[in-house]
Amino acid sequence: MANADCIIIQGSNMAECHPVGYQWVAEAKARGAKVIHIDPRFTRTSAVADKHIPIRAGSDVVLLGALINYVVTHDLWFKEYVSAYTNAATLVHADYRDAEDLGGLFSGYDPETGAYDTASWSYAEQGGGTIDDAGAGIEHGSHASDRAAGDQFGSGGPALEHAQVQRDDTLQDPRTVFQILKRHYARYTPEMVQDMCGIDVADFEYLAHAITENSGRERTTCFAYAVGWTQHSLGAQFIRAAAILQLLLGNVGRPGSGIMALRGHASIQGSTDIPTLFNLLPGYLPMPSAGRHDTFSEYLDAIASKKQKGFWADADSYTISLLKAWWGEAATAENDWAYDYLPRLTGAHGTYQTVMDMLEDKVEGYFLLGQNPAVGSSNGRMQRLGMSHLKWLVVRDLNLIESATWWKDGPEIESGELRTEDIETEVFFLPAATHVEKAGSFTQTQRLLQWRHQAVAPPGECQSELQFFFELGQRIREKLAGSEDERDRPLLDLTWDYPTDEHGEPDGEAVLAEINGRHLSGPDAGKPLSAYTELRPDGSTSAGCWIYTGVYADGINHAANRKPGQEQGPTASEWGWAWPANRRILYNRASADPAGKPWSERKKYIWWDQEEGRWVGDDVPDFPVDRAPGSQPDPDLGGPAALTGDDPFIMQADGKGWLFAPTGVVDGPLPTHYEPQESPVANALYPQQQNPARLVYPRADNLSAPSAGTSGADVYPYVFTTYRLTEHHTAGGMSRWLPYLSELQPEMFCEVSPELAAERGLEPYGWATIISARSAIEAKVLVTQRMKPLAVGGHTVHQIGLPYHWGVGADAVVSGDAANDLLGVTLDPNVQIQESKAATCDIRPGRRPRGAELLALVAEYQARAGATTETGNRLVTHPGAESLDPGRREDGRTDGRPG
Amino acid sequence: MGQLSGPTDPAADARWEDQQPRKGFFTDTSICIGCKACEVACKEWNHNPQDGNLELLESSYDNTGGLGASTWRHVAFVEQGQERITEARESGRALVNLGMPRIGPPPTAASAGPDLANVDTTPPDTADFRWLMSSDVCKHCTHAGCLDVCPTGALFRTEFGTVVVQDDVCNGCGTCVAGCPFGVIERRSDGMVAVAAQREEQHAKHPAVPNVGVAQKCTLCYDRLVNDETPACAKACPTTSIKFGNHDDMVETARERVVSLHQQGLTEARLYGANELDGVGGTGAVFLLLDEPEVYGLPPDPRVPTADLPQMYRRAGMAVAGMVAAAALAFLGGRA
Amino acid sequence: MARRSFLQWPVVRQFSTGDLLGRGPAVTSPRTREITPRTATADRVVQSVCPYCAVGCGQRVYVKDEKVVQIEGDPDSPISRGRLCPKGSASEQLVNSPGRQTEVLYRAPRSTQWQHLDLETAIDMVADRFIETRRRTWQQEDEEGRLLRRTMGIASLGGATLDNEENYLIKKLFTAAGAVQIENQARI
Amino acid sequence: MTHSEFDSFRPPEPARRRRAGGKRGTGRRDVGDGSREMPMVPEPEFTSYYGRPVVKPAPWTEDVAAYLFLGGVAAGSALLGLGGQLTGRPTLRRNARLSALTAVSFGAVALVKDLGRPERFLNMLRTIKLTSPMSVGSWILSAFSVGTAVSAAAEVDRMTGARLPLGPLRNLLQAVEGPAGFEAALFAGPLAAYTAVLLGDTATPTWNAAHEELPFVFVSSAALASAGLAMITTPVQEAGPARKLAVLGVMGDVVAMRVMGHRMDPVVAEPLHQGKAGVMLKWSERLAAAGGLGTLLGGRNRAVAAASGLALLAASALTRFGVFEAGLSSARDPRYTIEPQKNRLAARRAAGITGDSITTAG
Repeated sequence: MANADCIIIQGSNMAECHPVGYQWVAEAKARGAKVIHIDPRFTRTSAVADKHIPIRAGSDVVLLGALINYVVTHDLWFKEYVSAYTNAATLVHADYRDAEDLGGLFSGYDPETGAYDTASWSYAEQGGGTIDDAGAGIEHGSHASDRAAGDQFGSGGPALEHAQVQRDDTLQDPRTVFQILKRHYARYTPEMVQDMCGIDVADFEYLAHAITENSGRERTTCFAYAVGWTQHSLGAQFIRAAAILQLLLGNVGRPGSGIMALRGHASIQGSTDIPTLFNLLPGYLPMPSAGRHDTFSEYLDAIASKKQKGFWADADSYTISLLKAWWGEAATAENDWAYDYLPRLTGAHGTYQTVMDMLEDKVEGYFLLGQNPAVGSSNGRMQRLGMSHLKWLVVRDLNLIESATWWKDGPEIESGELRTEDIETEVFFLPAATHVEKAGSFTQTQRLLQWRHQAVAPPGECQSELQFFFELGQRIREKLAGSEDERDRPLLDLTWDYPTDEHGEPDGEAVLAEINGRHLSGPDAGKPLSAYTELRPDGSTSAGCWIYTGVYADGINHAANRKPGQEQGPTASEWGWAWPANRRILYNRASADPAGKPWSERKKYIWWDQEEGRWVGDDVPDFPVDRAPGSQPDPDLGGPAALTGDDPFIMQADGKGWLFAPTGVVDGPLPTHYEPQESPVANALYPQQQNPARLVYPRADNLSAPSAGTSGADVYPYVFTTYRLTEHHTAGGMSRWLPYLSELQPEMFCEVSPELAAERGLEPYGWATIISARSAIEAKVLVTQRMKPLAVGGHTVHQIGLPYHWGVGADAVVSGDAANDLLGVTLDPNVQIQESKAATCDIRPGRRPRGAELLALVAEYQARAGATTETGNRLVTHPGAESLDPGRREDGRTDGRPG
Repeated sequence: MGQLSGPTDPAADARWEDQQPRKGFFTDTSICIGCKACEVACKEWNHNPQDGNLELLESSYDNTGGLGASTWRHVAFVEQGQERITEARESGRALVNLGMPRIGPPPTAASAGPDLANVDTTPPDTADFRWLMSSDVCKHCTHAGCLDVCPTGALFRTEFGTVVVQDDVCNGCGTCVAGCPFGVIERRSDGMVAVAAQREEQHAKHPAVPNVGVAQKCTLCYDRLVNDETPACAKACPTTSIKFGNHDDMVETARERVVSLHQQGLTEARLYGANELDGVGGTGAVFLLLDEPEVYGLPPDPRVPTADLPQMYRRAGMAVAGMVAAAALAFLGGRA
Repeated sequence: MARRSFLQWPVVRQFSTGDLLGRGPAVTSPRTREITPRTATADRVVQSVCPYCAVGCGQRVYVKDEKVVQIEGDPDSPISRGRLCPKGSASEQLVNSPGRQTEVLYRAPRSTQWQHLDLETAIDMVADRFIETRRRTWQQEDEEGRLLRRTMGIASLGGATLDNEENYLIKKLFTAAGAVQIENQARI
Repeated sequence: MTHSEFDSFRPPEPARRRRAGGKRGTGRRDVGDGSREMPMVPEPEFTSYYGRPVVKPAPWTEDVAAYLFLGGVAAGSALLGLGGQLTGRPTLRRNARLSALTAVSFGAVALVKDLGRPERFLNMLRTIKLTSPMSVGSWILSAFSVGTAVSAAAEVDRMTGARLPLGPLRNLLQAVEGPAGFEAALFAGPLAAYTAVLLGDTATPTWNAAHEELPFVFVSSAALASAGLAMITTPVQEAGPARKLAVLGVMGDVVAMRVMGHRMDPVVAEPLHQGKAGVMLKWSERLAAAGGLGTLLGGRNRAVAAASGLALLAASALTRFGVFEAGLSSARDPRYTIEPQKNRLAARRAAGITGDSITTAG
């Protein structure tokens, strides 16, 4: 990032949320790079940027689309890069219809299920047919929410049957990706940006100039985003839009380029790589789904075709090695490597679905591991009421967080909805160890694993998660020992034997070694693997997470590598270990031109050394190291062997960067602007108001406010957006208990513009009550010019900022109302992340009422708005869509769950 | 005897034999992101207690208020509109046009400084709004008011030229508090704050507040300096807004930085404390500000009171003489 | 002794050191002259990583008498170069916070109070409940006879602040037990 | 203010707690600088950081003001005592010596009580710091106290008919009594004046601005107070010098106060005329004048003399408390720090002195 010439921070408040990471931006700025911050609020990031451009929350695709349009129409794209490294020249299926033609829907939309059949988005095959999503046929007819496509942007792209595509290198064919893209974004103009985002044309021009002048051979622009993009009903598409722009400008795989995700938790990357997520197995392998992955071969075919290009083609090796790591001797070729020990999904089983299941008494036991959903999750009331339906709850944390104490001092006790004496839930609070009281690795946001050594033993009865789960597993296995029950086999056959120290703490390095994997047979039996390319699909290797293979190469814990940064080059490859293969920039083959030469001396990174016959440079090449630039291997080879010398995107099925996503994104091959679930603005681009593929949950406890153009929209006239402050950490479990952090931001507040304060009679630093269709909270009022009313679509849109760190409880040093209580649950269909960055509300002076009167206030607003479970939950709002979708149900019923 | 005012080397003035190069901070507020890491790192290192009543202080994101006995680094937050930005730019330009003599050898770039008369008042990317952040700290003055008025020798000048309170000596007379022209040093009260009743038990668990009743302020991490370590705040600062080093280098760096900002048209940039001819003989902690000092809560023309002490003693002498004379007169008038 | 302490009287030292105004060496106390940072007196220094956000800043943990006495940035880290944000700087307080809960607590159904439970008992109770719930809520097949092999009665949330090794064991154990509703902050 | 029908269910709004020590600004006058957040406040006449003080007031309670007063009484009494000693006025001598000891004892207690760590009061004699009026004052006070204590002890011994258990020390006491009276008187003037330097040598705006005249105010105040006390305690026959001293003190006090007020920057002088301090100083002048007139016109009448003495004592106390209070309030309001400093900086610049500003362009 420090190498960038221009840095666009959008959807992130980097200086506040990642102050230490911001040093690299500061350094780039000191070297002359331009830093532009695009955000609804003027934040501490804006304060040190060259320019702040206020934007209406949730309108980012309009802006990014307009930038794409600007680049294309002004002919500013990086021609050699785009033609060689992206799928711009690839032809798309003849049946494809764009959102431009269908009023905001793409071809293949099934209103019955609220989901797309993506067949018509696929590439045209060389023979004239189409290339299917491998195994995609089975998917037809499944419900939208039944498909958790998963966060696969961590590694590779989704599967294609093979990679023999039709191309038109002149890019003139109207079916080329380039022409489709050009048409799709033609109406995303600066004027549209002004109208939808509230950004005036001059500011847009400034931004467009800054980006395009700082892209090309000599210069690069970098984007940084965070949850400001992901937490939307079309979050994945925000990132896709930026990726398209960056690919067009040649800003991927090069120094100072790319799209940097700024993540908020120490190991949030690690917990996706080795997922505590329902839909994934370690290394982005999917969890098997009933109906799609009933047999092992179905499962493997669905991940990747052997005939496609790139490293995903070897998914069988990765999967079998994982099953060997887990079930050892019990995993044999005969039993498909114990594939049937894996439980099956039947839909989305994400945290919000789980909470709704709790409310229906389907869930009995719940573990909270360093997480505080009573404060940190959307629709907090639903979370707390859900927990009150549990039989038992285990909370493991450092402090007595609100999720452990809601039964005696939660907001529902105060409002009278719950009575402590009536709550049946058993609650176990188990004190956890802090980061210095256990050894282990975190994976940071740039995929770097760093080992932490244990400094001291945990105090009192505190325990690490490692020890707790090891002991729990042992205890369960002891209790089940001798069981003849077939369903207990996976537990009893599990490899669950780790060396422990005198306190009973398992050796983290032994676990890391298992994750890394080892040879199980042959001359090297027992030895650690050194690279995932050594994994074999014959049971001779094991690896708990294939992308981490190599972290324990030669029996050395490379995550603990600590050669001081000042003694190394800029990539600092001897500090920690980055997956895959200790590579610091992914797809870095793209830093050289098709002939293998650096695009420019200034941006030199990886290049082809003709004499040595290999790729060399500052980093580990992300490419077969001896594949010459001009190589044209037989495409039928499949896998890595099929990559041509200029296919830098080695994890994509065709080796190219995807401007157009023929598969893998469930809500459209091209990012398209839809309004948030709740919006005071009508979608000026399409008759379709919201993302038609979003996941909605029409429930009385999850009502949505009416959007622009429907009656009652004026009841919740303002947009609010939630965010973090530097001084606190998420739901506060690690900050509100610390006096030094609490004193810095002691009270919940809301940020409003002077104009809104005047409009609603809000007094500076007095109290205000904020009411959404779900709840009402109170906050102190910060009246500040940092909040700017935006002129959008001919009227003024006021935005209200709400930090979400506070919660109602008695144990923390500071407490307050939780902003997340205001939010509803509406999810992005790709990754099932909720929309918490934009919703609507009303604000009024004074504190909120207490007790039952609080519920009455919320109900009074709901009644005034006419909000019912149907409000805002019609998936298709485009009136013309009727004719396209004869099967559409009258009630627009779109619940993710059938019946 | 040491000097009471004017340029001097303070450690030499205090007769240190093993004198070290004078240490200081340069706080460049133009790159401060207001994260307050300095405040926390300082409290962690010095075990300073929590400060304040845990409520919003009605000053943007600043909830610790100012420097005090338990807050030795303090980040100020100032929100300004376009009018004020223009004024700041103008006042900065006026400063340049004063043709202030530079002290010591001019910095390399400064001698070839830009002709600011021709610089556009509206530099690129002018905002109609800005949010200033600035981390304040003890100035470690060349002529330290607090030190000179301290009756016990609790406050002393270190071999690094910094000013430090010895907790074990101070008897809390409070004279230094009034002696500081920057309002930095403060006597620590119980250090605890009024807390909600339900938290009393929890607060009872807190370790006892150290050094109650004793004057407290930044020590420039004297205990770290003796071990050649960087002060906690400067070490933590994510963007190097707080720089630490030899005072001469700090002043030099500050001068270069202000020149570079002027060249970008940011005439509002100015230095604070870099002039050894000022009322305190220059400060050990130098700042780059983007507006008038009082905007950040700094005095615009501080003068160490001790500079006038000889005069005060003379006047007091005259008064004493007058009093004795009056008494004599009263008695000499003969028996009544 | 008395003689030595008289010579140590700062007034005497003011004259003996030439620091007549009593500003410097004349007035230092014995404690001041012996001052040493606790980073220097620590028994050991352990390299660690900040537990808050995902930047992954390096930390050095100073331990004295088996207590963490200071946590500060690790200048060797190429990621953070020794710097920390306010949260990272407060890590020591996270570890030693007086508000931290270090005992097991248990709340029985309908109870209004916590009670203390010893750790062994607590883990045993959780294991029993785990097994019981798993049996009670087991789903072997779906209505079309396809294999499910799972329980929907046990769920988990958390992991983004945990170690890779911990997440690995969690995922491994829960998956083997057939619990699929395993989630973390990545989706919140 | 009622905002909604649900207001009655709102919890009561707790009264705002202000932190002790005045971390927070009192006035809102400045708000437009750091504070675009408060658009409804009138434009400022000067800028500051949210109205917060720039300098900190000394953490002194009124004990210190009491000490200023008592120290003055003691100092003046010691002079009267010496005068009585030299001019053969035994009653005056005795009463003055006892007054001096009493006043200085209470004063010292007040001073120690005001320390943050009273148990460390002896550290005051740890150094001799000429730059520290507090240090110098501590030595003065100590020296003064020795002479005062000895001479007063002799008086007490005499009053009790030599019944103090002194043994062989009695002779010694009687021998040093006279020199002790001299010694105390020698330090009396400095004791009365150093407190003015103590206040003047601070960054507290009104005190600092008063540093030229404050010594005169304080010695005058000491003189009139001690004289007033002597007029109360001592029969008119022996109190003649006290009456003269009182009149001289009143003249000095009134003149010095006036001069002081005039020579100060008008802004910094404000606290002397406003609020509690203003009231006290106004009454101080009135009482001083009344006491002076009373002394002049009816000083030979015991009752009038006593009443005048009381008025003078009150006047002196009010002077000390008033000046004390004015200083503290000047420190609490940033205006008194910022405006005069800006003015003097501008004046210097206007005079062509541009090299001594703390703010520089490079």
